[in-house]
Amino acid sequence: MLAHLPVLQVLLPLMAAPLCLFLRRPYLVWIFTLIVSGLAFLISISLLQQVMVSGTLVYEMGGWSGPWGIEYRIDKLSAFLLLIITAMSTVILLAAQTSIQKEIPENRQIYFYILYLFSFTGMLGIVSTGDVFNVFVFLEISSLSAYALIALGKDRRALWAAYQYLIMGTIGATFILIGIGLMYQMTGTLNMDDLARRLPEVAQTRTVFAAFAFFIVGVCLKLALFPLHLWLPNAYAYAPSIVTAFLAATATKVAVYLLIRFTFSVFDLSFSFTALPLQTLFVILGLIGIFVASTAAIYQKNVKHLFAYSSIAQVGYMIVGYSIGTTMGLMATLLHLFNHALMKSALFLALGAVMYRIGSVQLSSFHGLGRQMPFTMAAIVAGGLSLIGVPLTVGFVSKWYLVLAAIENGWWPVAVLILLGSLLAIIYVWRIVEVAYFKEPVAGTDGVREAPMALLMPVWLLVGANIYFGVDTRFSVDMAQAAARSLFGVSP
Amino acid sequence: MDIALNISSALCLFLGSFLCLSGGVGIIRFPDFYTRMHAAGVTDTLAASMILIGLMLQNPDAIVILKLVMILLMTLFISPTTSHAMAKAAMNSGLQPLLDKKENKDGVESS
Amino acid sequence: MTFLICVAVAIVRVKDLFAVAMLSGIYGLLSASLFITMDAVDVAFTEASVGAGISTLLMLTTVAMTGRTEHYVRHKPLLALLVVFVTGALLIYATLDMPYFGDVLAPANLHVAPRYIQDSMREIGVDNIVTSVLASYRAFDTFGEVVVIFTAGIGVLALLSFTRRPEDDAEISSDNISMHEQNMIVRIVSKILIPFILLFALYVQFHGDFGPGGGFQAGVIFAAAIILYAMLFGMGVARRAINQTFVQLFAAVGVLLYGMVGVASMLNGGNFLDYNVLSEDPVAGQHLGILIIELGVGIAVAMVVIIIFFNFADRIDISKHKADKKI
Amino acid sequence: MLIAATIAILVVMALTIIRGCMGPTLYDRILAVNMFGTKTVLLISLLGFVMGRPEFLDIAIVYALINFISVIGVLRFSDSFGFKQPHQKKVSGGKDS
Amino acid sequence: MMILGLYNYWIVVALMMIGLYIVIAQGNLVKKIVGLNIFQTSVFIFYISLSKVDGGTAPILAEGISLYSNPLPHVLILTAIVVSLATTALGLALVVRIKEAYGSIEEEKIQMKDDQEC
Repeated sequence: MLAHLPVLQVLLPLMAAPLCLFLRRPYLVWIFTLIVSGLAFLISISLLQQVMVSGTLVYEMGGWSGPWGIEYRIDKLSAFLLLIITAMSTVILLAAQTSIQKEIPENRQIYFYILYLFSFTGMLGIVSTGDVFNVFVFLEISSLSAYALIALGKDRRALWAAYQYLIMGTIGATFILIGIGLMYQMTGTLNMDDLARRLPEVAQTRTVFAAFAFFIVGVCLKLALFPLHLWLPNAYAYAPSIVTAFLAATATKVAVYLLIRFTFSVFDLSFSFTALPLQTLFVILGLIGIFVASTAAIYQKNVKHLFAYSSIAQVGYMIVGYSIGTTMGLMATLLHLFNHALMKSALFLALGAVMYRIGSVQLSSFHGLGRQMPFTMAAIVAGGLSLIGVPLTVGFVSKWYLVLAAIENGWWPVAVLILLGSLLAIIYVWRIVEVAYFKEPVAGTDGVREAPMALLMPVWLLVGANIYFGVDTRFSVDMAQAAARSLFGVSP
Repeated sequence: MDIALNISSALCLFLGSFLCLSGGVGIIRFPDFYTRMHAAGVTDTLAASMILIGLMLQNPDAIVILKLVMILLMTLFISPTTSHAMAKAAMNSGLQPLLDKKENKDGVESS
Repeated sequence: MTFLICVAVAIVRVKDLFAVAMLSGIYGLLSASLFITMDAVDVAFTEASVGAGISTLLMLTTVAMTGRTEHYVRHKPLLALLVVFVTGALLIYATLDMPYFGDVLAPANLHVAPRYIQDSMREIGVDNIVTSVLASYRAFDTFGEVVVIFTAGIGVLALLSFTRRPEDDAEISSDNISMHEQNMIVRIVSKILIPFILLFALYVQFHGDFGPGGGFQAGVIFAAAIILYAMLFGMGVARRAINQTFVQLFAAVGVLLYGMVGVASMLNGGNFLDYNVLSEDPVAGQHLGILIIELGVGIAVAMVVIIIFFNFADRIDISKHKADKKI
Repeated sequence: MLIAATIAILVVMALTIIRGCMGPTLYDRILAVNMFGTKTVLLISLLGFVMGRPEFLDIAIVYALINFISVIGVLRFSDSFGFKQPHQKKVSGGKDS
Repeated sequence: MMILGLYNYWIVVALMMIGLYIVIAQGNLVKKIVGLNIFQTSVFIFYISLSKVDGGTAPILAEGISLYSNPLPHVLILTAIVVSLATTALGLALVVRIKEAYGSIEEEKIQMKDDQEC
């Protein structure tokens, strides 16, 4: 059975989703979903071990090898990502039942879990597959379900946000499809490994160049990189809290994964960074993204909006790290992937708890919450500190490596700008702290109590992880380093 | 035998194409919806059957002929039905046939 | 080809949304004929039933609900044009180095595809190469495709379903009956046609090995027959004939059936979706596997399309009903 | 002859598209769509013969069916569009005369 | 030769541009979806044109024919068509809900209503 793990990883949630329809009660479905996600988590741990021991795993679908069939190819990077996604999903699902009960009408809850599982599956599929067209298919699975999930939000603006996301997402996916088509046209293959072998022959043609450009633009749309980020804030802000937490923790990560996978494994690095002025472009866009988004975050009235903008800024950090183009930079990016997933899911889940009690996440309704919901607010503060990058939190670790990487490469200004960006983070986090701890509660909110255990526990689990991995960095740093090294090992 | 088949097939095809074309001209040139429908409906049915029969004559394969017959039957069924339904819907929605010389080419789209 | 552009431009210009929906139907038909001239018969099949059939119907229902006219406000056309032209320019630029249309020696035709063409008969034993690639070599993609459509079905359900009140049902169905008394001719013809369509769907389903067709197309045609029935005899009647819960469960069964084939082959010692191990003889195994997964695809697609359409049409009836009550 | 017929049908298709784009009423467009559909059926049957592989007539059958269904759909939904009662005749036809 | 050889692709590009233009510039939500459809269909045509082989026929094995068009893009496009159907369905469902919630399907009006709320 061990040999089938790569496919089981994806197959398990995939098959579980339709089964949910047979369990007619939301509560049962929740338990079932949770079990499935937990199992997926266990599988991903086991996969990670296998990969660490024996190197890249290849699984041939239908027994057809190589470029003829579809194969799953799990290397260190994918295993790392799989671990992040499954872990996040499991923790978030722990909280789901309580929060969903409040935010989604009873008759739609089953559909919610099914869509959640599909979204989850889609991401796992993208990460583990070794076939470019398969990437597209799973990308669509995950994004279609994400659109529907966002639209389940209570506010009617959720619908509009979902629609915008659908339009942008589909354009992005179609761009990726064009990119795949152009690549196929020039090489005649869809298998990533095979592509990597055959692309250098035709690397100098304009078609391949265009394929690359389309692909990058498509991925960046999904990634919400700075000029293409417009869909993200609303989508995150009006989706149900659980969905926000899940998407924030995983969706952009998967897009970053795609970017890395394509620039490093499919196109080789020398092509990626020389064909286009990609490196400079990305550094500039990343930095602008950090500043614009952080500044925008400062002016938001809705806390979910605030953190959504901060997500865009964090994507900026990842892109900067990635475009430094050294092992160190890539490692920082991967670390940040991991860490950002931890802190954003903690933050959004905590916001979910606030939503559960107050029914709103406007900044104005946070008055005095520090006293009414001490644990939840403490979690938000801890997450915020991590966002800023205070020592002993995970945010510090990844920023540290990021700055190190920049300096190592001799990019002093970039390092300085990264630090300046963190200052902006201090401002927006401070606004929440100020409102929550130093303002009197608004009249009429006396009855607000601490969030229920079912919500608090996952939140603090995540916050704990935030601090643990901030202190004991061995696991995450080792993983990121191994993954980054293996990527650079592949590409000359 | 072959020659006879070929000639008759060609004849059918020719007739069909001609009817098609006349229908096409009709749909452009006629002044209002009902006359256009007349042009389209009548030519559609006959032209389609002509062309299909022409094709049937060309091919000896039984299954192909069977399929062509099916298509033919379907056009015979469907074409008048849709015409009927359309005319009825148009009447119901208040689109008047152009009976005298009054100009009402546009603006009749009722909503 | 040039037709396509005309229609597309017309779509930009025309403001009546009903017309737009219909033009998009024409567009679907046109692109389907184009696919035929380029030898892609399976694709043409699908595009015809999807682009010209189902999508158009869905658009019509939506338009019927949301209003027909478009209040045209021209905004930021410059930015749009810029984006469009940059994209276009990039693509034109890309075409300059492309192999020419129809080139036998294009890399795409030399690398992977020849194996499918030469060996699929020996390895899979199915005439239609597209089917063998679809259902065996790249079966996992197809599984993904089924899941995508299933996701869409669930998404539509999550968005549009609502708990129905029985009295609404009764009123609506009586409404429908009175409305369709008049369409005698159409109804009778359809009554003749519907069984035929269903039969034809089955033919397409099982004929996919030899000619164009397969599970997806069959599913769509099957659903089209049901949709025709629902349109002519009213939603209430159709709803009584076809139980919604049942449809949903069946959609799930379709997906599961597909997955189960994969699991079965895993249990038999092969990889996921490896049909060779399903039977003593690999080719027979392939046949069996393809047959079952196509069936799964067909069931899932048909049910999902029915779900989607019913939910849309229900909304129409309800919204119309509300409007009537207000007046 | 086959090719000549194909070309004739292509020309008719062009004419139908013109009608479909011009309108002026909704029903003209429906008519155009319907006619276009039947012409496509013929075109496909012809193309099958031109290309020498007449097995593909299945597609033509599908087109005929789909065409029928979509026309019925259009009529059904244009009927149910708006608030008018099925039997009540509006006088909008003479509005601008 | 160049014009003939690439003509197909250029049409595809033109269609793609029209589709994209509709998506970006039109304010009506249904029309945007139609535009999206056109955009996607143009990509399908692109794939299919790259699979065409001169003198080849449809990839269904038959006796006496040795040159077939490339079947792989056909398979990919079958999948992609289904995906586009799924997207269309979901998008239209959203449009219906938006209409119910906002009473309009024009981008501008919806934006306006949102701005008032904020």
